[in-house]
Amino acid sequence: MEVSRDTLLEMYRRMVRIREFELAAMDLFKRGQVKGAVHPYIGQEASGVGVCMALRKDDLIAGTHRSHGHNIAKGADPKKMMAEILGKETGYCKGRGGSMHIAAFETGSLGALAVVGSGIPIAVGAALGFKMKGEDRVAVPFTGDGGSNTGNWHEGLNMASIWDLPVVFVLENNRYAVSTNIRYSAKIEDLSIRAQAYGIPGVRVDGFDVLAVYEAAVEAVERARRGEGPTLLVTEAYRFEGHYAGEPEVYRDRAEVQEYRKKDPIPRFRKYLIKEEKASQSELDDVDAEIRQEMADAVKFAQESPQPDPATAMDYIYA
Amino acid sequence: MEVSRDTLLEMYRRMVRIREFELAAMDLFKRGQVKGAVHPYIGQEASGVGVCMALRKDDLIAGTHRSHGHNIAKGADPKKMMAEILGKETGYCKGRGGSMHIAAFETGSLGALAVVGSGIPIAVGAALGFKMKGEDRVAVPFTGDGGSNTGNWHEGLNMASIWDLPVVFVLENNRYAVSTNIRYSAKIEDLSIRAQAYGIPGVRVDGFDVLAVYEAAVEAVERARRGEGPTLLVTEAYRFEGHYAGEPEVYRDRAEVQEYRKKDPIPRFRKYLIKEEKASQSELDDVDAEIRQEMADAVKFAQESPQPDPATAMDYIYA
Amino acid sequence: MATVGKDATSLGTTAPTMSPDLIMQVPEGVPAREMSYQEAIREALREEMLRDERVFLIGEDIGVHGGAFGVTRTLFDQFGPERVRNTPISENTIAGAATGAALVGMRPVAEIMFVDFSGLAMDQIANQAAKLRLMTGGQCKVPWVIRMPQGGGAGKSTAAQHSQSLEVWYAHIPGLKVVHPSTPYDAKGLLKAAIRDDNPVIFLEHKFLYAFRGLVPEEDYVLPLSQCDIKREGEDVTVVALGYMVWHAMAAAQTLADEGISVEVVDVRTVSPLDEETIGRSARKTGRVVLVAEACRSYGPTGEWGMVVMEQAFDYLQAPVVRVTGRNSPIPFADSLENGVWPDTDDVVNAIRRVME
Amino acid sequence: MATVGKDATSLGTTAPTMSPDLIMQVPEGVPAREMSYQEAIREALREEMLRDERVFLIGEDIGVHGGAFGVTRTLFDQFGPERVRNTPISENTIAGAATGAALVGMRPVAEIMFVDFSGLAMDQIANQAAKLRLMTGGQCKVPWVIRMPQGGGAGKSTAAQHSQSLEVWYAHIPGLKVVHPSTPYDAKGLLKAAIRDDNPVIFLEHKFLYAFRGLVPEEDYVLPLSQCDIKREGEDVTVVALGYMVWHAMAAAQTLADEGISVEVVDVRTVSPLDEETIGRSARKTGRVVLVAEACRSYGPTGEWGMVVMEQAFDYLQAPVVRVTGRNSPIPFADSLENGVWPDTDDVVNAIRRVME
Ligand SMILES: Cc1ncc(C[n+]2csc(CCOP(=O)(O)OP(=O)(O)O)c2C)c(N)n1
Ligand SMILES: Cc1ncc(C[n+]2csc(CCOP(=O)(O)OP(=O)(O)O)c2C)c(N)n1
Ligand SMILES: [Mg+2]
Ligand SMILES: [Mg+2]
Repeated sequence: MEVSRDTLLEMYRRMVRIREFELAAMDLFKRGQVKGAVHPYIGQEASGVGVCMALRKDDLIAGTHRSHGHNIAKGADPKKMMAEILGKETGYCKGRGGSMHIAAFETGSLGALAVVGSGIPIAVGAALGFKMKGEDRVAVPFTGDGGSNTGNWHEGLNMASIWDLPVVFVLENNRYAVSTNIRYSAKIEDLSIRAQAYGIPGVRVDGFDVLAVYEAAVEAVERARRGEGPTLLVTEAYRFEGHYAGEPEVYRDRAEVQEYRKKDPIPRFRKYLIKEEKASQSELDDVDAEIRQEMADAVKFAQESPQPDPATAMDYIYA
Repeated sequence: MEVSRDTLLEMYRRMVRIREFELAAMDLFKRGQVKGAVHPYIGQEASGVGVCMALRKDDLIAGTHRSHGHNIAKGADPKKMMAEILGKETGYCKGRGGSMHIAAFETGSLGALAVVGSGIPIAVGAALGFKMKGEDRVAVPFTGDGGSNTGNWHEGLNMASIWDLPVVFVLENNRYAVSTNIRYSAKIEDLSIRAQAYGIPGVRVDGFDVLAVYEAAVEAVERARRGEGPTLLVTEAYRFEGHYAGEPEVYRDRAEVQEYRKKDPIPRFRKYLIKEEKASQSELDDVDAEIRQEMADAVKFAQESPQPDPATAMDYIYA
Repeated sequence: MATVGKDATSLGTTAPTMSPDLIMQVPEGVPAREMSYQEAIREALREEMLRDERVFLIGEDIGVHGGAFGVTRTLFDQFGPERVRNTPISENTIAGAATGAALVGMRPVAEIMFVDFSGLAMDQIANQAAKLRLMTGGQCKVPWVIRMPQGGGAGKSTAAQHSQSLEVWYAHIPGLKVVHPSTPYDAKGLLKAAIRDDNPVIFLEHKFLYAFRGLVPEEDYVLPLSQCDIKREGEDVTVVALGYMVWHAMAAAQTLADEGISVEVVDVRTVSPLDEETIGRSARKTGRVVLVAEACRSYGPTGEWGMVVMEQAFDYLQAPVVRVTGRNSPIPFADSLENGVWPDTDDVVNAIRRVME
Repeated sequence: MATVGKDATSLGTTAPTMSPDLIMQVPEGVPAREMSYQEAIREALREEMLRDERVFLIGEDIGVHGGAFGVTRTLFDQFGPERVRNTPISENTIAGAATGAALVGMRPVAEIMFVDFSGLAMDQIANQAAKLRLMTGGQCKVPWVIRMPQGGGAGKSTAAQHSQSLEVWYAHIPGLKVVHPSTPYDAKGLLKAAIRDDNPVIFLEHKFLYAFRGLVPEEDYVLPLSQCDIKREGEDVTVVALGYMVWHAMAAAQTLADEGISVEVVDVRTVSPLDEETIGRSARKTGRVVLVAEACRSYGPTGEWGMVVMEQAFDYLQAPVVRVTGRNSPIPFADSLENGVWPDTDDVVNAIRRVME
């Protein structure tokens, strides 16, 4: 697949943005400035970015507890995201949502839903809405390996399949649901097989390879847009950090983590861009520096922003 | 597979017993003596009997709203069942359950659960209990085609698969869930494919052929008993009556029903028994007569039994 | 006396024994037709679907079959399979899909076949739809209605998993509105309002009331989702009731009128948010209050209503508030046990006599 | 002052600010050790697993990880993967599997990671487990416990889908028992009783209380699942409270003691079936009642308690019952908004002053 240089650079930019955002968030967490939980997406950047770069702005994603990356991949502004995870009025959700619930409707993210699997039915409904309105938009719910064992997942894939809804179900198999390895919680190794239960295509790609993800996503998205129905896209990934920032990770060996860290999607893509002469080392260094600055600005913006006014406590409960 | 004459005759007897029970229940319903709903199993007798004849008495079944047949197939007493559907103290559930909730623990039926799919997790748990206690018993939840679209179904098959639990999941595909054809509510024609999502065997048999069902069930049950895990057994069936007694059936052609009625499992098996010289016409006629008498007795017993004493209204809420 | 309409429920119906004259809501002179509660609901759906093409129906067997109780009958023929959309058996996904469709600008009206099954959809209703607006800081709204039949009485004897009244599960969750009409007039006006409302609305229909008939205006109207409705004015005692229980309250009021006891009947109608004002005002006026609900007693709706009376009218109370409720029991099948499970007119009469002592 | 134990929750913990001396339950002279609420729960599990081999644990990440809050930590090492059984993410099936295992003679103790997720398991809990005994006419019993952490306070700021108090959902369903302890002593004694009970018991643990410490007897003991517990005797006013709110009630009582107001604190402890007697007796004694619960106000537990006071003690009441509750709002993330969402000691003090006027 021919991918333009602009697109490639934007992929790189978003992957680095996710990485830097997560590092900054974890740092704030360590310093006690973020309350609640932070679930870092580090290591999975190629998955979210590969998928979201295949989407239009008016396509919708539905996220999970681990959706900083999905939001950034879809184009969200790190400033408003950082403000949100610090609980500030300037955040996307005016501080009401926090890290686990970042929604950015302006960039097509309809919310991060922290009950595992709960984004699936909602995305299916959004796709149904698109279809009924005659819009060629696509809905993309993200879930993890753990999420694919939930009842929601089955019902949602089935319902989308019978109506040929424009959904791409992205299953990010990072191998763990908290402490539970997918080899324990599912009897099959290749989760894309599950698509067969719904008579839809199941595709499995290397989730460390942003271009592989992108290509698979483009195909699935085009299929959906053509009205041919949903696809299950499994990205084989890994989370480099604990389930949440500060989580002790007693359930896995450091060696396993080290092994996977060698597959880090960012240096890998960087090497590719340079080798294929899509970008020079220094161009990419510039991107990195720019994004680090962006993140410093975001943190500052977030820290300096006010918390919501307690007088507004009863706002936004009813429309 | 070699099946003893006794077993064959018992199969015939139970199939006829189900048929006669349902006819009697529908008749009572028509005469206004049964309140609530009656969901007849007519046409599916070979499925329930083929499965339950493969079970030991101490194996457990979990039923649905349509479980008169499952209970009788597992050996329940028509008297106590008829009393139950008339809401009498002499019924299996002392009149508290009614048609949709007949449980007969003494014959290994742990209850009919009328929320579609809800028997699955319970059967999975029973199987887990068997395994933990080192018992070689098997749990068999029945569901319909409609039930296989529920979240419960997915979660239950997955959980049973990862622990190699002794469960045989029987999916009775009678093609309709109330008015909804399975061709509408699932994209695949062969529902046994769904087993692949859990890495377990999926078997599909002619649900009008009691011996085919029996053979497949014996194999699945033995596998479960050996500790090798669950099987999905799909019996391709049809319900000859409406969803419930008196239901108008606006969603299907009479011609379709007539076509399927030609496959009636009872005359078919009767013919087989006679042709293979397992039983004579007159022996089978005797069975039929005997069971008709049994049913007349059951109706009389039920009608003459007392309703529960209102003073016992608060019994059986807490143990 | 009321007659059972052709739209009696599919699961059989016991003929209603209440006279429709007990509740007259259409003022003299306003053009009106008599119809059943079920017809009124169907008419509301039809009119809203005609008015607004974003409105569509989604649920199990609501298409050609017309739903378990026949409520959507004829709508499939009129609007087709896209707008009267049958689903697989997937309650949580029906609710979630309604939310998703609402988020992108549709106005879904979902049906869960019995409120009893809504336990399967609880997460999407209570954790997602109810909270999305706040969680997103007002970026979105979730304008759906989920219709669910509840209560005993669809031919009765539907036993433990098909007879419950569960309004409290939803009324306890901020972000949801919960409605339960008692008459054809209210059913139509409240359902139309619910469909036009920008919030997720749980619309509970009473199975036994489906065949109840009453007058419904010919012209378009909506009723507020924020008010209790005084179904009968009175001076001596206030009866606060919900759903089918409103009829028992009205029958009791009529019985006692002959004895010179003047009963005010407050139909809660919108369970949540609760119109505490109206309940308080009536309680202050009469000083005596009876609460009637079909749901199980413990932690049921009467607790909240009683506490509201306490907060609003304590100094005016001349007797302790008395409640008349469903028994704290799963619903048994047998008639002999089921009969005592729910309140009837006599129970309300007796309770009124008690507070009048 | 209490110290935060090593078993602080995995999701971070704010140090408790209440002194454990506020609630002393072990009589002088009885051998006892200080431990946290979480340790007490773990000890109850451990002891019951040792006592009865039918007892086993089932839930998400309860194995080597020790559960989201570390409650089951060390149990996996001691009892192994069969009896401390990790599951896939399948709440309804966890609950249903517990029921199935209980039906064949096991004694499952399931964990749902947060009560918020129990909406997914509602059908198995409320429609199956709670009703099976009645539906089968007593042929079976369902002896399980489902443990669910609830409430705000695990490091706070867990926002709308991880902070709720939902006891009412379950307390409204006959057939279930619902327990919510406030101290290590109660947690251990009630959990052991719940495990030995032959009914399905919803055992709610308060996330913020996990790190609270207190004395627990060395010897085996169980507490009844049928009694409210008077945590402090008093003469002037009764405060009925639940879970973490009991601590605020105790702190308020201590504050007001200096002003000469004698406060009786009734810890509801077993939410259902409710011990109406004890609440009634205390209300009749003091004639003034404050109700305190963390759950949302509307259709929350305080409604039921208030109605019980009405029924049991109306003639003794010298002032309207006042309630102090969680705000009718999904729980917001930001501190500035979350702070006001739940009652604190000041709120209880103010309410007591109000009923004393
Ligand atoms: C229904 C539900 N059960 C449990 C949890 C607690 N929980 C939060 S994240 C998580 C693991 C999710 O695993 P997976 O779907 O693989 O996503 P990942 O965390 O790996 O991104 C669990 C069990 C939850 N949020 N929702
Ligand atoms: C969860 C749930 N949703 C809806 C219903 C209403 N209902 C009762 S039976 C039925 C159809 C079941 O179809 P299937 O599983 O194929 O079983 P069959 O009736 O064909 O035996 C439905 C929708 C229910 N009982 N439970
Ligand atoms: Mg994962
Ligand atoms: Mg079927």
